Amino acid sequence: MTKSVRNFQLIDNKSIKKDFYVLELSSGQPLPEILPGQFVQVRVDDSKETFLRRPFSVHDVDYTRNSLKLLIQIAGKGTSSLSEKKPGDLLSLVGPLGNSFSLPENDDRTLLVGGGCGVAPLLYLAKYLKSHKREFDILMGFRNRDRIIEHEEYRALSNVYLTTEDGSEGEIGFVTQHSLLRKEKYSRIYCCGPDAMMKAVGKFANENQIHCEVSLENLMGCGFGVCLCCIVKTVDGNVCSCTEGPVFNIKRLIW
Amino acid sequence: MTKSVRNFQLIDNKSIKKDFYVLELSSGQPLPEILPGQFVQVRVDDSKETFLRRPFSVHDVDYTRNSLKLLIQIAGKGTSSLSEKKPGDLLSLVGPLGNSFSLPENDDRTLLVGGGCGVAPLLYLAKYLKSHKREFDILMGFRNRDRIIEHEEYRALSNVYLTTEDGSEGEIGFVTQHSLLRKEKYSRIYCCGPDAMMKAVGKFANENQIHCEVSLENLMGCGFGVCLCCIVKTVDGNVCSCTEGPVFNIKRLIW
Amino acid sequence: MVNLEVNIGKTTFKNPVLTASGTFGNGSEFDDFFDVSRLGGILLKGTTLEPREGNPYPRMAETPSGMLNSVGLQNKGIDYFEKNIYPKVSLYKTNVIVNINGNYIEEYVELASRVNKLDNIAGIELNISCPNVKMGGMAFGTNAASAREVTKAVRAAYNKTLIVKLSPNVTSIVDFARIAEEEGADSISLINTLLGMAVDIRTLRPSLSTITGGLSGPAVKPIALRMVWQAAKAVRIPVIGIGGIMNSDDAIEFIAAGASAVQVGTASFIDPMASVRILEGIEEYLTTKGFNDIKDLIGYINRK
Amino acid sequence: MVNLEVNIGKTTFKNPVLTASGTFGNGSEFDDFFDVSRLGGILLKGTTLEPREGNPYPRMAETPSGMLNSVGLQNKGIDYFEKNIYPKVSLYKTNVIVNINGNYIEEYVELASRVNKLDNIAGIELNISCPNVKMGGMAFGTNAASAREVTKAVRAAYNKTLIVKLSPNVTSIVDFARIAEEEGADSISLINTLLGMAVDIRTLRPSLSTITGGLSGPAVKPIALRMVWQAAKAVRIPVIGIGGIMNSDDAIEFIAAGASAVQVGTASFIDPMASVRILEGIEEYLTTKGFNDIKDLIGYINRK
Ligand SMILES: Cc1cc2nc3c(=O)[nH]c(=O)nc-3n(C[C@H](O)[C@H](O)[C@H](O)COP(=O)(O)OP(=O)(O)OC[C@H]3O[C@@H](n4cnc5c(N)ncnc54)[C@H](O)[C@@H]3O)c2cc1C
Ligand SMILES: Cc1cc2nc3c(=O)[nH]c(=O)nc-3n(C[C@H](O)[C@H](O)[C@H](O)COP(=O)(O)OP(=O)(O)OC[C@H]3O[C@@H](n4cnc5c(N)ncnc54)[C@H](O)[C@@H]3O)c2cc1C
Ligand SMILES: Cc1cc2nc3c(=O)[nH]c(=O)nc-3n(C[C@H](O)[C@H](O)[C@H](O)COP(=O)(O)O)c2cc1C
Ligand SMILES: Cc1cc2nc3c(=O)[nH]c(=O)nc-3n(C[C@H](O)[C@H](O)[C@H](O)COP(=O)(O)O)c2cc1C
Ligand code: FES
Ligand code: FES
Repeated sequence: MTKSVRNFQLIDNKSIKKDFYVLELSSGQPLPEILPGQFVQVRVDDSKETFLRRPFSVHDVDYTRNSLKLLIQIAGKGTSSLSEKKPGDLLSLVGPLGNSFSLPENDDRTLLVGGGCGVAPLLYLAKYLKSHKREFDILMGFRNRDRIIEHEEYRALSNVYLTTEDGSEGEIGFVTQHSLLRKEKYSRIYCCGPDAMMKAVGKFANENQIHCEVSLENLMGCGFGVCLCCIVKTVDGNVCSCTEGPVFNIKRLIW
Repeated sequence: MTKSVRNFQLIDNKSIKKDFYVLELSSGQPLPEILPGQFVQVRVDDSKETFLRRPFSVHDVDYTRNSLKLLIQIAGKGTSSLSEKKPGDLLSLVGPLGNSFSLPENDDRTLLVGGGCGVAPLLYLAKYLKSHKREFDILMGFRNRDRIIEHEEYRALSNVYLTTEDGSEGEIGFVTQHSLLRKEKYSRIYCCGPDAMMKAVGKFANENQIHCEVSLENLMGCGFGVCLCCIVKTVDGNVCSCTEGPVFNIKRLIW
Repeated sequence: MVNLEVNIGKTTFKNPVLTASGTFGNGSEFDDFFDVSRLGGILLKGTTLEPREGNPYPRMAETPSGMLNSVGLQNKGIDYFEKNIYPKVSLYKTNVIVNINGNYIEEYVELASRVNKLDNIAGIELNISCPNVKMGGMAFGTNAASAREVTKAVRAAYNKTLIVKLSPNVTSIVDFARIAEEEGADSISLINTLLGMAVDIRTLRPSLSTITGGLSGPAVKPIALRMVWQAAKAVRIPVIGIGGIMNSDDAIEFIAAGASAVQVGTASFIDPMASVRILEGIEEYLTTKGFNDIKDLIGYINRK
Repeated sequence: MVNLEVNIGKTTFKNPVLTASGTFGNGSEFDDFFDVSRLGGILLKGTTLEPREGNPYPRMAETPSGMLNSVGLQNKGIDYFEKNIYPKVSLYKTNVIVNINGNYIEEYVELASRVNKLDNIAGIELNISCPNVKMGGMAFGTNAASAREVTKAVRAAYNKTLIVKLSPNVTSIVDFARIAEEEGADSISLINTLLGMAVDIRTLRPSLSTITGGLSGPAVKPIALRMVWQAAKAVRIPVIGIGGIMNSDDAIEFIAAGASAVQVGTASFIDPMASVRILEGIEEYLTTKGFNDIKDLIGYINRK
């Protein structure tokens, strides 16, 4: 997990849905160990308007090919520019950064909850859990059928449950309204998605005394703990989301 | 000659020699009339370090295809970035800008003198003179054989004489030392090249009472006469090189 | 239809987009690109009593997201202005404002009286902030007593709209904003350029003949915006925001921070149509956001 | 081999590349990236007497070629520093300098006396220029009398190398440079951040919780360079250049303009190896240009 600054070569850029791209990047050298929930800071070289790097969760890792994947949703200048990258282009990455999701106990009933672009770190987490022989379910929420991303990838790893706000696929409503949560007794939830989703899931977990970890997306200046810009209010005071997070046990957060 | 801001599409980018590129750009709409010696201001979009546009002489024009050519020598950040442009890329140009070389009288004995990247405006000038049925010779100076650019294109238009500093092709020395200048009695010289060359040619022209026009390459902020940054010291005081130039009669310049 | 009209001093501007002095020539340089009369107003290149040659070449250097200039108020003087420029700019159907500069207070006053006689000039922008001249200029704009004196004197000599253009090279912009207001200025405009410098490491010489010059462009926007916000809270006269405005988003930031109008400067060098594109962008933004009147956006961030 | 050594106060720096306070953590954050001991020195995150939580989120905004921050000196206080940070940084084979901050002069003095007892700390950087705290900070650095008083008091309490870090948010940087020199500072470092602001036009709210914040990065380089040049001409103590230094070319500009050393700040966020790359680049430049000693480059542009 030694951090480094490295050039990666883009080997594939797939548009998986309007505004969503999966970039596969490969390094000439072996990758360090990367844990699920960690992120990288990507430099956007060819945009006049981006000065700082942009943080993205590691979406998937292939150690045999020295490659990793990022799932990128267009949000502004930097992400647009990245979405236009072509195979062969070089991208400078700093990483791996941040902490990671914890490994569940063997007897934990685990649920992964994701929404929108927040599904990014969950794919690698799911693979990681699977390789560590942990069982888990996956619950994903989207605005509507057209916004659903990558659930096939997840189905290959475990049971996938869906909600859409308009009911166009899966159950209608938000993830916290899914019948699964009333049927199953989970002891551990990992969540990444829009703030509102994470708060709702956190509230549900709290009420039901479920261990819950969320992955936050704070604005970041550096990504490795020196600018103190990415702080999160916790019971221990302001802490850096890039070093003590991005994954936080909700018990620690003051929301 | 109405000036405008327009997107051109790159249709060809040919590396003609180390550090020299010919970019061919085409516009969806008909081109305005462009005179030889005029230039365009090119925006370099994908470089963090270029803020201002970069000026380049019009190297050639093809009204039937609505296209023009630029001859670009890598000098720094902007020119490097432009040299990497690929067919299909869009470039924003402001132009046509500046004045132009004058049309010689019918009985003028005209010589075009160029060196290094300074040959850029001379190709279009030569074609223009030819289409106006003026006769002229061309004298080009380079550091050595490897630096010679495009003399074949010029040979198709008229006699081309060469000098190289090391004598590896043509006569040895600087353009002003070429035997041609002792043999022929020119009444008009157009020159574009490094400062030292233009000054030497200007001196020669002055001494021999030859009408001489040079094309200057001052730093430019805007290119159309509003920033007053591109000034040249003349007998009439400081004037803008982008509007009253880039072509100046050497009699006007205070060198 | 959104109402874009703003009033500054005795002048009504049909929209809040003006051009910054020294970056828009005398307007006619833009005639090929768009109809200059569409703008709320244009500010002409800085004018002095006598013609000036300005500083020697090189006068410009590119910097990260900006540029340095040390033009030094090159212009042909007020006589030439009256004879040759005034008749032309009088034809524009927009407010024309003259940016005046002097070495001494007397020069400012004489210029103001001369401009006072020109019917088609809507106002004066009193430039006490040019960093590129040895005398006058920024010396007035960074010294409270001189700023007061020159404003008072010019106010006495001029009865149309008087805008004082402030220098950002000061510890407290608020002090200068207040002085301008107290001495009867109708408006303040800010910022002029920040004093900067560049070195050419190939030659190991300064990039500008004058060593230091004025920094403009997006690099200065955060500083300009902060000063506009501070000044707008400190005075009741309208504030005109300037500094690194490249697009309508930038202009909206200034207006939301308290500017009643904006001036587009360096942006016009890179895109000669920047000012009119900014105008269009503001209108679109207001429509999308459901504002009926630009006035509702002015100083929006200060409301609770 | 080029001699890169420079002397500042009582301290010898093996090379002129230092890191800027608040952008280099406590050094250890960079251990994975390169050997921190290669640098001439490191300046630690601003320390106060008591622990501080800093300002609320959001504390950062990206700007053209720069960024705004309003961290507000979040740190764990001097007790924690002595116990937990000091032992670690003592292991670096380079000069470690502590950046001290207070609300009152007494706090600065107490901090200085505490640091005075720490053998492995080469010097203090007296920060009178933080724009992001309500009390102290920039208030000291923009008022001549306070700047004098605090420098004098800290000087009396501290006998190793004392560097005073100046605020650029002043009319005359030269005045503050002279004050620091007169009161016995061994060196001045400049610039701290420029006060700036940004507005989020989607929400029409300021981008920072504190509304204004400190601007850093290449955007400020021309201003920083100008101030360093002015200050270096005005004082005899060595000047440390800071502001937008992203690569060795930038560093060389500062040195040629009069800086005896440089601090690399925001650049480290974008390239954690920026400082050591700058060091390598300076060495290469000197070799290529035929300089045997960095001292020959310091203030080069001022020579004829
Ligand atoms: C730890 C972490 C992991 C992330 N993982 C992913 C991921 O896997 N896939 C993905 O698509 N996005 C991810 N994000 C969000 C992503 O970093 C931002 O969308 C991106 O930085 C926006 O850059 P931009 O230039 O396109 O947008 P800008 O033009 O800079 O801004 C557009 C909008 O995005 C917001 N924004 C800007 N920077 C950030 C930021 N650092 N974090 C959050 N919001 C920001 C702005 O406030 C603004 O509302 C992650 C963020 C963090 C902190
Ligand atoms: C009217 C005119 C016509 C020109 N025609 C051509 C042409 O046809 N082909 C061509 O290759 N070049 C031409 N040039 C020069 C060209 O504009 C510069 O080489 C280019 O702007 C350098 O940009 P850069 O970003 O690559 O270099 P930078 O990284 O900006 O600087 C590298 C070097 O180039 C110098 N330079 C920067 N800008 C200019 C400028 N505007 N003019 C001259 N030197 C500059 C700098 O001082 C520096 O020494 C022309 C210049 C002018 C003014
Ligand atoms: C080349 C140039 C010339 C300028 N000349 C003047 C001038 O004559 N009078 C004046 O008040 N301001 C002058 N300015 C300052 C601008 O009007 C404006 O205040 C400044 O550039 C900041 O705005 P910007 O960042 O949008 O360019 C000049 C600026 C530039 C770049
Ligand atoms: C996030 C951040 C935090 C900073 N914290 C401090 C600090 O604690 N003490 C201090 O003296 N300067 C602090 N600074 C200012 C820097 O040390 C430096 O003076 C400034 O950023 C300009 O340099 P740069 O453009 O290279 O970043 C901070 C700057 C940034 C960007
Ligand atoms: S992003 Fe800089 S400390 Fe977290
Ligand atoms: S380049 Fe601006 S006036 Fe010539």
